[in-house]
Amino acid sequence: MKSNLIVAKFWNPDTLMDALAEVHHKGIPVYDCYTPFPIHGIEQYMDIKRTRLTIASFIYGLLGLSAALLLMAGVNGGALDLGWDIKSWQIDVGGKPYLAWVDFVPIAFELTVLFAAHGMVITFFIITGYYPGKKAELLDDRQTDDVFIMTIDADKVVRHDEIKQILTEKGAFEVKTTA
Amino acid sequence: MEAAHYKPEQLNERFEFSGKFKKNVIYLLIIGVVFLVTGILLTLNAPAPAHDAAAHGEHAAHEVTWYTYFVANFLLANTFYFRIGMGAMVFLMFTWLGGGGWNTLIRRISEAMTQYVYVAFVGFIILFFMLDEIYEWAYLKEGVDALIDAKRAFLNKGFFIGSNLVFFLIWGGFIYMMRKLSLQEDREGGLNTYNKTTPLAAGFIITFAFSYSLFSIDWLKSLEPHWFSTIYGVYVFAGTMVTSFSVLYLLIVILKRNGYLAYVNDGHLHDVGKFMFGFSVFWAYIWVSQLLLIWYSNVPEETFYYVRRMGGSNIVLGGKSWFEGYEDSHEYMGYAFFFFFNIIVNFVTPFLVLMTRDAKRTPVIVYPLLFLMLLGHWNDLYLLIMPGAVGKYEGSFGNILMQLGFALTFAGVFLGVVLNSLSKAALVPKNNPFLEESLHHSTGVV
Amino acid sequence: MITLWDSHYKEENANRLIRWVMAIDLNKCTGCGACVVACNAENNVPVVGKKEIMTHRDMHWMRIDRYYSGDLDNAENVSVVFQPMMCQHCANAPCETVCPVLATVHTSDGLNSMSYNRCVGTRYCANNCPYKVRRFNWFKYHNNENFDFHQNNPLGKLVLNPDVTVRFRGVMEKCSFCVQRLQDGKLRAKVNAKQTDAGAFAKPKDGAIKTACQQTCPTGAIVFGDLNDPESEVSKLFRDERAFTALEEVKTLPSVSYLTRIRNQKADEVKVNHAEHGHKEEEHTEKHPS
Amino acid sequence: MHVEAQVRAKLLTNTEQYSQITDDIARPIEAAPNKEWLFWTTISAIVMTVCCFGLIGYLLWEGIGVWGLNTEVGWGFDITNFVFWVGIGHAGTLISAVLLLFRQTWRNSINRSAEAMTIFAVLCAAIFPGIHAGRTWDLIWFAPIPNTRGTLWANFNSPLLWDVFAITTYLTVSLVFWYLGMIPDFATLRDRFTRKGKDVAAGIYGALSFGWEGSARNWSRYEIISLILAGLCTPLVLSVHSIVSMDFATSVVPGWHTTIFPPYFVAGAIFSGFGMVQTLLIVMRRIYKLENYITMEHMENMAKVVIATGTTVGLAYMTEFFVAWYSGSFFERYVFINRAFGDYAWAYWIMFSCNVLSPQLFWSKKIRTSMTATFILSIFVNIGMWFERFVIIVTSLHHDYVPARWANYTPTWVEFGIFLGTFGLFFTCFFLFSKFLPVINMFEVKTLLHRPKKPSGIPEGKKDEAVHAH
Repeated sequence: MKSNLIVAKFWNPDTLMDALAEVHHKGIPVYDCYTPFPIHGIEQYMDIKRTRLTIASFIYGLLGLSAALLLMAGVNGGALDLGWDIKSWQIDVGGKPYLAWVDFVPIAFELTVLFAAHGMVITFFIITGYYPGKKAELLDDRQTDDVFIMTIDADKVVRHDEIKQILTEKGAFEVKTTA
Repeated sequence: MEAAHYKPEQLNERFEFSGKFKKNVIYLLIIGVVFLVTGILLTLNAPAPAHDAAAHGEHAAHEVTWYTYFVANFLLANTFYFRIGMGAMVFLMFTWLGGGGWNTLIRRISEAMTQYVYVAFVGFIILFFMLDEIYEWAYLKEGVDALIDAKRAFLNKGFFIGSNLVFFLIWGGFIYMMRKLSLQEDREGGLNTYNKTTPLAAGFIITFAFSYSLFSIDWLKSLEPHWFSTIYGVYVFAGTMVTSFSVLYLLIVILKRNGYLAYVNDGHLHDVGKFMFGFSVFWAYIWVSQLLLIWYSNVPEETFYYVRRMGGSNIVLGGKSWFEGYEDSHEYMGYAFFFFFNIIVNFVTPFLVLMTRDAKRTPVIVYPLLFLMLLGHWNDLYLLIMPGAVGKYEGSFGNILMQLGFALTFAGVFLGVVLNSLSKAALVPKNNPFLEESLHHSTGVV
Repeated sequence: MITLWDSHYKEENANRLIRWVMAIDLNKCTGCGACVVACNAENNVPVVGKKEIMTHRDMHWMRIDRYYSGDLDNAENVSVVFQPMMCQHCANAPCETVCPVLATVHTSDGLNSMSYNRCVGTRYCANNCPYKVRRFNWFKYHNNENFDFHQNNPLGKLVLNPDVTVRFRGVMEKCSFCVQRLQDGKLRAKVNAKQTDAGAFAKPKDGAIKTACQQTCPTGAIVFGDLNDPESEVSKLFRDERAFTALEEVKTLPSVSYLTRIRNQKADEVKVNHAEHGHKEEEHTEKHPS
Repeated sequence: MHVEAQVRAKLLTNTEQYSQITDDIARPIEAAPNKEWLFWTTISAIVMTVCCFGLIGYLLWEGIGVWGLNTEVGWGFDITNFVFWVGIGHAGTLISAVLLLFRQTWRNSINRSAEAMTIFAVLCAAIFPGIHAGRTWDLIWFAPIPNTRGTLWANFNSPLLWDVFAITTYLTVSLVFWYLGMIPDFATLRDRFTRKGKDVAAGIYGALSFGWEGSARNWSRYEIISLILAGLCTPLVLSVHSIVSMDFATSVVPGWHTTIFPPYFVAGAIFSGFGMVQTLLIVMRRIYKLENYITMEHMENMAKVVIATGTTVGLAYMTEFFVAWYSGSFFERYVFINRAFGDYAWAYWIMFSCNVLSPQLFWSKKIRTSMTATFILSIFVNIGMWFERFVIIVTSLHHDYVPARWANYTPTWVEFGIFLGTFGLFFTCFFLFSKFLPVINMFEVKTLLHRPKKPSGIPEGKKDEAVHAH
């Protein structure tokens, strides 16, 4: 986490939202907020763009679908040849057509979901930088319990005292600057 | 931003069925009737198509004439618009049971849609007199077909008409009660009507589930009386819901364009869109389940149904002898196009279009899709009815015109009835306990 | 035949490929059971003992089904039809499509082949077999104290057929049309055909190969051969008007045809006779007029 | 702004503060395990070890013959138990995904334990396809791994292979969904243990929490991927039991081959899953004193879902029966007559009364709100749904096409033992979960508290507390 942040702590999400609205209205850029649970509508005050993870998920899904169809059509249709003697040829299984497209539906669907879900979650962890065992950088040891925090990058704003004043007026029970 | 911009007094608005709306409905009726009559005249003089040997085997000849097409198309049109009304009722009752409050602002439109169901009952009652024309079990004498005879206890006119009249009474009764309670709430307020609607909804859903599957067996499945499939009722139900949600979205968009429903926000549209999306996927799930299970086992007593519908797909998919030994299935080849058209229009297109959040809340995008989906589900119903009712595929101009005529005439009647009943009550149920919730409705981030 | 599947059969391959089929004349079958014994001996079918038989775990590849008709309360007065039943080697075999590991597939000569090495023993194929002709190895039957029969002692093992695998525990087995004999006959035919072009596709002469059950049948009820050869004896029997296949309505397209039993009976017995042939009759009434 | 209608019941009672929620949920984790918990966990673990692992070892050593199966009835307890457990494993994802999409907020306090139940149930289910095979050690051949044996990869036409893909996808995606939901709660526990100076616990929960700190930017992404995962899980949950049903429905066996199976199995799965959730939650809310979180409203809603799905299942039974008659097919008609009046009629009628008739009692509000009655009825649901699978599998197989090969099936003690053993496994997992993981989703329940708009400003008492805390 960045150092040199103006940190304001609140007891109540509504107070935090009031303060955010005020800060936003004054044109002061917010660095980030830390809350125990997601607060709806917070994005509009923080200029958070809608994540493109959904698009990523769609693309992963398409990948899964193509992988599934290529695998099944390749193996059952007898077109697959990976070299090293790994290849397929057509086998008569119960008189079914080699490209039994109706039978491919279930696996095609499952692999689509498998790729879309896992791909998206893995991408989420990559872009957020979370990983197992990562040490959390906390501003307050109650921020995952009942404390709502707003931070402002002290390097990007001037007149720190005035900002601190606003935050205190808006109900922050503690305002400080991290070093 | 989610919130819609409206003036408080708009919450008291009423729909007026006059001027442009009335004129358009009348135009629709006129065009429809003209098409219908021209279509009939064209088919009247066309040479009667050859006797459909495949469907009826060595049975007594049943000649397919313009009248057969007329009855089949009548059944198609009546069922199509009936399903829209019925779907609206199911939607109302389901959301009620699920504690959904978001749809309060659009519930009067759903209510108006249900009012068409009474008209559809009349259509079905007229069809009672035409059963002989398209239902094999109705025109075949006993002793001709052993399999049909084995089902005579169910497939006979007395039971058919009797059970359907009971269904109409039950459904009509529920719809009448629902509408009455809703209007009563407007006048009286309080929680009295709210408390009464809950048992009504539960009762409706239970009786509906049982009666609707029998209804679909009666009117649609028994067109091919040798064939059977246990999922059939669910399939018809899935199509019902998609059609109904499409029409609901369409009506909201039309009314909004004409200055009504300013308080209906993107969130409401989004949720109706979600239902369209969800039920399209559900429909596809049922579609593929039925096809897959029958295709996989390849037992002739079931597959002949699909041979008729996709038998010609050997051309589409480059196969060779999909109807080996089933010589006249090439006469059904025309259906193969509609069969694949069905899944593309009713699943692939809505799936891709409605997938994103923005699309569902942008009427400009959804508007063309709605018509496409209505066409698609007309096509779906067409595939359920035609191969059984008239046999082999016949794509003459007259037939197409007749079908178009039916579709437009019924559309005119449907819109007339729905808009008329919409004008009978306030557009906003002002005493509904969920009104505030619906006014502040937001779908959240997704 | 109504089907949704594109057929794998190609007319132009008829000269090159064999399609092994069997015809069984129910008129000739006396139900003696010699074929069952022959099959056991030929194919190393384990003997499993009374206790296992009582829980329906017999391992015979062949069985003789009996259909009774007439006055069923009076055992003296029933007429019986014997139907030897073994793997029907269906062209559209329901067992094959459900096997997850491709342990049972179709060969180019029309056999429903079973590869023991590949089988993992899900028993799905046996469940999906309408004729119930697949047998599962519930235990290890050889070298096992609990099954102290011929496969558990050195002397008994001497009578095992060296051409046939002794199956291990947990795999499925079934009639193979004596595939060891078929392969042997095919190779001999190829060797005899010398190095000609046609040699690669040389077929054994009709009647040169006999399955164990056919060889043993005292009345000659079982005929085996190549259906792709229109002159073979079995082809002629397949074209016989008495020929029918078992459970035709399931559309498994079996490679075994039965020739229905005909009896000369007095007029008042005709009704009974009719019921007896119900199997075939039924197929005609149940056939789907559509 | 979110507005809540007055007529709605409160989903959170007697709770005023966010920290109170944390306290309540974290209490069982912090407390030393009590004697009752130790007793039941030990019992479960013993049952698991002896009956599940021990008997499976015996089975693998001796062969499938130690079960009561035979040539005709190739599947019995094994696949019945498999479908039973997979079915139970449906409620969790349904509650967390489908109800999330339908904005049913009552799911918030029950989703965590329902999802845990899902995962443990699917684990139990996964045992059976594994051990039912004659050669369990060769199951790797199910995997479509490139090899040099020609086309011997796997048969993509086989419903059993579809199952492998479906169950794998379902298990892993559910696991990810469950874990993702726990990450913020792990962070809460981590910070709580840090405050209390318990470094080991803080370290473990810290490692599990992935370094979560509750940044608004990540919350925004987190919420969207949760919803997308829910969107993916919804068709997934439908597909899994549909594919399981296709094990039967694709066959040509009368009584198995019927097209309604996919939706009917899904309805049955939800039904049985909710039955199990009811059973577990009634016990859990009592032991952990969670009545404020799992309120009567929750219990009633679940009862209503049980009525709805039970009636749907009943509709499917009747449809099957009717269409069997309507088909005019000799075999179809016979198999259903045999089901209701044949050798296994007792199983059929147990199934019918437990699944269709007894849930109808939930129409009465008195029964819905009585925890004793609900508990008993939920057990009935579990029994009924087990018998449903038994009836479908056994009655269809034991009398099918060829009368010469009709047979009955009697399970052996080994089959009963392994079935009991999976309950040991299930409850061991569930007890461990309820002790060491937050049984209620804290952060989602906190959003419910947010609803009643509180006056802004700092409560005075809170301010003092804050000073002391620092």
